Amino acid sequence: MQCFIGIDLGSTTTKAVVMDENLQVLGRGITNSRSNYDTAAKVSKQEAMIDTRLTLFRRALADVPGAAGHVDEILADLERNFRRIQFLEQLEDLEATAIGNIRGPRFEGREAAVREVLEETFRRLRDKSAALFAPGARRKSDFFRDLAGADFMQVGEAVSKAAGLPFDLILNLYDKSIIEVENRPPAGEMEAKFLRALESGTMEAGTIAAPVQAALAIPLEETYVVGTGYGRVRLPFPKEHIRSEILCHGLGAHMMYPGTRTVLDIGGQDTKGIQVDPAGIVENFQMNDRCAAGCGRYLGYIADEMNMGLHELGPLAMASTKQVRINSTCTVFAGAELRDRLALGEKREDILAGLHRAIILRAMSILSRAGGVKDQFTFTGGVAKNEAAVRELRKLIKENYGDVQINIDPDSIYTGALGGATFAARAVLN
Amino acid sequence: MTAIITAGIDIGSGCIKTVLFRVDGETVEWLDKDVARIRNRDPFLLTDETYDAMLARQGLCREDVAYVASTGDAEALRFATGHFYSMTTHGRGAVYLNDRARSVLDIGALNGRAIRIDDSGKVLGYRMTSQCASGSGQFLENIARYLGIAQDEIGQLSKSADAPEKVSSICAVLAETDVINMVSRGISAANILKGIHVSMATRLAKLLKAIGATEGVVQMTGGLALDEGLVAALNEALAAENMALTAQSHADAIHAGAIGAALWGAFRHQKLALLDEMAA
Amino acid sequence: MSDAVKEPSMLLQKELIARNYDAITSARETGRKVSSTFVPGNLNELLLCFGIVNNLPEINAIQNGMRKLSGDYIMTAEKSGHSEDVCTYVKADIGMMGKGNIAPNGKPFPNPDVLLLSYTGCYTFMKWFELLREEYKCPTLMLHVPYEGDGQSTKNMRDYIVKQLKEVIIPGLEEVSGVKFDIDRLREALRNSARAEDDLVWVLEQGKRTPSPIDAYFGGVYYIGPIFTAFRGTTDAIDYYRTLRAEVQARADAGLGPLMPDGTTLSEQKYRLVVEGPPNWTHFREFWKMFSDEGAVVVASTYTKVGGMYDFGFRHDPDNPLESLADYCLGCYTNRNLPSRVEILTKYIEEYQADGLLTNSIKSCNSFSAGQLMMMREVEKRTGKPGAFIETDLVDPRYFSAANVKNRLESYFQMIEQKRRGGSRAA
Amino acid sequence: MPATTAETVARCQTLFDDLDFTAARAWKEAAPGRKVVGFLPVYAPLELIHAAGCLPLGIFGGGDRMEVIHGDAFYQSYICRIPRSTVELGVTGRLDFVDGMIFPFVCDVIRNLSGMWKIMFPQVWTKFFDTPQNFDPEVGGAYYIEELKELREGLERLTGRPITDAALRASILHYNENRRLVRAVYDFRANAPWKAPASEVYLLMRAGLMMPVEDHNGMLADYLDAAEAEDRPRRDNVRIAIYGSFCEQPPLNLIKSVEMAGCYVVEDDYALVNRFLTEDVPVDGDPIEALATAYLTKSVETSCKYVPREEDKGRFHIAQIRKARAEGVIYASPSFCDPALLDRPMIARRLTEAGIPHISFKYAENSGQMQPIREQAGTFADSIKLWS
Ligand SMILES: Nc1ncnc2c1ncn2[C@@H]1O[C@H](COP(=O)(O)OP(=O)(O)O)[C@@H](O)[C@H]1O
Ligand SMILES: Nc1ncnc2c1ncn2[C@@H]1O[C@H](COP(=O)(O)OP(=O)(O)O)[C@@H](O)[C@H]1O
Ligand code: SF4
Ligand code: SF4
Ligand code: SF4
Repeated sequence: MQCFIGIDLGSTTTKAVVMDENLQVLGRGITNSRSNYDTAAKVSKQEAMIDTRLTLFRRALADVPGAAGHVDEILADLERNFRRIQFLEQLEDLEATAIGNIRGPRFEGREAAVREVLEETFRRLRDKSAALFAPGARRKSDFFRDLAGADFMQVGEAVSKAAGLPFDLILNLYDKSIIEVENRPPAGEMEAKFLRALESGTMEAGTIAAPVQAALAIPLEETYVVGTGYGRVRLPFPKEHIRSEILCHGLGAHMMYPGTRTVLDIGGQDTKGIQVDPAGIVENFQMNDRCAAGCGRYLGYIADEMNMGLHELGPLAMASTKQVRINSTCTVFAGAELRDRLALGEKREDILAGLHRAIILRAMSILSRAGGVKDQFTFTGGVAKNEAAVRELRKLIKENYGDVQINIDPDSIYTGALGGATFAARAVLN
Repeated sequence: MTAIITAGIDIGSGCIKTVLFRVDGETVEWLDKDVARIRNRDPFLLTDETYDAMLARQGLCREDVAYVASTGDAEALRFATGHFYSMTTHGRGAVYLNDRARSVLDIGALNGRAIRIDDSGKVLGYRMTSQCASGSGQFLENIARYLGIAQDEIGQLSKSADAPEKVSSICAVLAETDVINMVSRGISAANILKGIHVSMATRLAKLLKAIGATEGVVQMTGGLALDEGLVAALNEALAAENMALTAQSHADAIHAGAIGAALWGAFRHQKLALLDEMAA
Repeated sequence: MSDAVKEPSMLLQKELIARNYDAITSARETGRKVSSTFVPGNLNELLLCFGIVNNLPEINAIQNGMRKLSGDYIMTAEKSGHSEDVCTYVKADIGMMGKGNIAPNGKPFPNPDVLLLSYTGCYTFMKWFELLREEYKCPTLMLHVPYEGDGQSTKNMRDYIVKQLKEVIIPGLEEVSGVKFDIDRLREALRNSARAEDDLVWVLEQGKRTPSPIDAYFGGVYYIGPIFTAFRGTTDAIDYYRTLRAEVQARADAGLGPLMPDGTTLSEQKYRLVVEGPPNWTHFREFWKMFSDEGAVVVASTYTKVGGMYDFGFRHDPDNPLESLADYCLGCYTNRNLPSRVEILTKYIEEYQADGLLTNSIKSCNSFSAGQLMMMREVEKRTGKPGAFIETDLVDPRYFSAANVKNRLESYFQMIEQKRRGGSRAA
Repeated sequence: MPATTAETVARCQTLFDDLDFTAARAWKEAAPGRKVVGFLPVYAPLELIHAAGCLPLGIFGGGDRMEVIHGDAFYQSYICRIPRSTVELGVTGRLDFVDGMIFPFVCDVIRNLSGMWKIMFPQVWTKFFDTPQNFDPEVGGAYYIEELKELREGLERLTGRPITDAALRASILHYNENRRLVRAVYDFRANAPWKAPASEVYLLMRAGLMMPVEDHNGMLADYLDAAEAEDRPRRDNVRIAIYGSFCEQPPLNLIKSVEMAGCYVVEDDYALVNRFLTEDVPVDGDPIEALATAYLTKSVETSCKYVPREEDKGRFHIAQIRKARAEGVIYASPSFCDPALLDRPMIARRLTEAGIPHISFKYAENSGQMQPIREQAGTFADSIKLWS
């Protein structure tokens, strides 16, 4: 079947959306935009293709009488198992890479001890992975780096302490190896992995094997790919396949909510305010200037500083009862500001609430610069996943622009890629 | 005059440095030192811990210390006798570490300072890096971790660079993206690190020029003084600018602030004792 | 710009500039006196009357920007205690002094004999010459030109300027030069000015044609060279503008666009823009190319009005010499209040049938930049045409982020394009 | 019973914190037909506004308590804070009771703001007020007298009432008294800085820009009496002067931080309008001419005024420093403030020549991090204490 693909090469994450000729979204994929953009584009596309298969399975299962009422469960099961297989594969890769990196004067005479610590650490990580992918488990992140990394810190520190080795040594091996692993797109045919996932599923494989295999057999053709986003110039695409991220975000938001007139997108290092007309055409836009203050990365720094996952910041800030006033949203000094406040005896959640407000205040300024907020208003980008940011935004929009319908899609991070895919489809279909 | 014990405590944004001295007139004896990484802990609790551990090591108790001098972010340290500001203490510490030092570059986790001093450590002029800088220790640390390089490897690697790649952004966030771009273009870690060192060095040379340091020895203090790549890059930048300055480091450079505080503490203690005597 | 393709007017201009630099750097030998003065509200005709050579520090800064020297000069000035925040023209100038004060012809600039502080439209001028004065210890003549805060000049303002010309500037220049003021010489120069000004206005107005035979921004900065600097009031300027006019006429007749540095003509014009704000000099060609590659031509700009606005009818007037100098100073673009600037821009968009307003906001220049965001919005509101905003600096290479500027320009052009095509086929 | 210093300061703090200008609104409500005229830094002839029966209201930005949302939409990041917070005050309706606005000449930012105000608030009488940079009474003086007359006519149109010379003279007398009291507070502080902390004096001065001058005069007198009578602990601080802060004001925390770090501020150029004229304005003769002459001959040196003779540059500062017996100077200026930052190297050179130690740093009205400020001020104090 024909697939139209949009790839949004962001500063922190790369997103891909696959669309069919009816402009229906088939699949979405996301990955870290680390180091190698080609890889990032490839991985996100692969992820979107995996998601596309799941959609096809869903369509296939719709006709299977035995699956009625269980489709969600079956698919969730399938996906979890698939992810775990993938995770374990990468973990294995990471372990082998890390062990391979034990060399040089730093490790002299300690090679065996270090190796033991690594092996023990990875053994425990493998054990923990079952829980990580158990039904209903809440994962800190969708990325291998974050998932493996968080546990590695905990487990690794304990294991090396017990072995009497400095943790810095082990941490360094991890840092060295993760980047290599990340830059290797997951190997192996995904069909095979799906089949294995199917086998380890809780559903009786017999009833669904045939439709799943049928869906797997549908050929997916990359009909047209459009690239956008911060890193788009680095994409190996011809110029006519590249669109400005402003246009893609505008169109993407229009596709999600056709009533959209104003779009706010907060990404990793930029914040955009966009006005679109009823057809999704951009009328006006503003971005932050050279300074990356108050963008998504800011939250990343804060999360690092607090030793928390990005997903956890919002909920903690929501627990605040007394917001602290924060004036500077300089990303670099975010940590310093945080420590300053902690030293003054302020509570973590109150400071966090203040930080979220500061980010949104900046976004409000950019919106104001772009010509204000009109009905309907759509909030996109990674930060739209953050409930504390959303809460502040709702408050401030109401105070400044009255009752405006605010749209936030759970898949808002894919808005740019969605716009790109739509452009791709239009390029061929029109 | 009897010998006294003084302590210097330097609370930074990255680490807490503690030193202990015995001062007897002109004779100064360095008893003990410690660096504790803060890593998300309460700096004041950590200070209590490390300070008490140090006293215990030396068989001392808090009452034995005549003057506890704090510096850095430690104005609120409860058990300090007095507080001196960082540039005052780094100037003094630099002279203690190297009596030929006539200017000081203190580069810590977040801020950089250039200080011009005389032979007694008296501050003659100074400059701080402005708020918005990608040249902080923290930034370097983040990049190194991203590249998978341990802190003590940075220096050697940077020195092995053959074609340093310049980092142009002034903003650390954007600079980080620059670096990611470089990796994707296949630039080696050595060249990236050196590039960062070069841009830091340019900025530091500018600071030195701004304080009017024109010749002699620049003593590097603070955590980044331990980064030999930066020291090398700085010396190259100074040469390129035709500045007759030589940057030198010291194995105890990270302690300079704490040392300076302990020594000024002793000075102040004696002065106060003198005043008391006169009053009596 | 050595490798660029040149037309006769360009060669002529090049020669004029070279000649002026030679006159300046050889002033000690020829015994001529040298003044420093600013472009907006400069009193070139008056200086001509006293035989004083005119050296314009802003122009030097531009030259140094284009020749990639300014970055180093700015750093030098910052090292000597100047703030990162202030106007980079000043720092490029002061840094140049710190580095031997070498003119573009390779010879050292002589110290000025007089600083003629024509204080028009920019606060920074005052400090700039206070700073130079410390260095040169030479007479400094302040001509305070009040700002048209209410949108027009008043009799009081004009009287004040004329009085300053009579009591401060003319006696001061007499003293410096040892030449007695001769009002007839001034009248003659003003007559020359007016003739060149007529041709300049004609050229700038060709931007109304489709395709436009000129680029009123990137090309425009060359067109205004002679009239804004040391040549207004000379017959050289008359010749230059006559030549220029003929060239533009020829292109217009042939239906051609402006000549690009690479020798091509930009005749495929997809977007017509009005530009507000000065250009960036350190990446001038690269910046220009970002427009021309997309088929964008600038049909009118305000930067070409900083050294005097002529297209709304003002001409230097030999019959009212001092009064007309006063009116000239008062009328420079940055001496006009924001409502007037909005009106001018609106008019340009309409009369030059532009697709929109592009603001190049300059970090250095509060005079231009403070308020540009509001101006843009106001112009959008009045014309219904979209605006775009980019940020660069004049001569500080650190503030030119090519990726950033390109991103915004591309998005802007694609937006205009998409709008044109309408909703049905928005790709 | 007269107010204690704490009471006076608390009252000032309330006025200072109130971004809705409740007190000024109340003043306007109190009698029909009253008008409020706002003015920005640095100098405006408040006597004329007062003589017109209007309340001159100092609009000195939003400080660090205001959340600026729309203001940023009007200004790029490389422009100082005061215009954006002023615009924010405007667009959020906090100045909706202000009938006229005077934008004095300071720099191009405030100059351009006057035009923005005309477009954004067409119903407000908006005046850009240009002071001469030529100080010859025949040239600059003649021009200035006409400008003052224009301002007077503008105010007359605003209120619909003429401003008589008698009224103007009466106003000048009030402001002469105000200037005398302000000088007395400054002198008092220079003598006993521990009894009049810089943050208190600052609040006292800022409050004066938000109330009728008669009230302020009473307040100043009360404060002086109370401060004199109160005993406060004296610390081993050094005496410093602060310059460079004539327009955008630093956050109060900055002033406190400087003091905490071991400096007594004995001289400054905060909220300079009430000390802009250094002597009494005579009330015999033509009052407009008297105001003009005072500006030409008896006003402070500050960055928005041209200094005609090179050798006079910084002379005013040195004299003030000597008079206040300051041991050093902190040149603290707003980020992106061209007037202050371009002046800085020149003033610094003069201070060096005079052997006065000095340091400089930048701030913004909403600066939050005081650590670098404390460190610099503290090191400066250390160095004066240990080695001077
Ligand atoms: N689950 C989440 N919860 C909160 N914030 C998130 C989450 N996922 C991403 N983010 C934020 O979104 C940012 C990335 O947004 P994105 O739109 O992908 O940016 P870009 O396109 O520049 O890479 C991150 O820096 C992070 O702050
Ligand atoms: N061996 C080392 N090589 C390079 N950098 C180091 C080394 N040790 C510490 N650092 C750096 O020094 C910084 C801490 O320096 P310090 O002067 O203590 O700063 P602060 O006073 O701000 O805490 C940290 O950012 C760390 O990255
Ligand atoms: S370092 Fe901070 S203030 Fe500077 S540009 Fe980056 S985010 Fe902005
Ligand atoms: S501020 Fe603007 S007008 Fe003034 S000197 Fe600088 S660039 Fe020129
Ligand atoms: S703070 Fe400085 S730059 Fe800003 S408006 Fe005031 S004088 Fe002008």
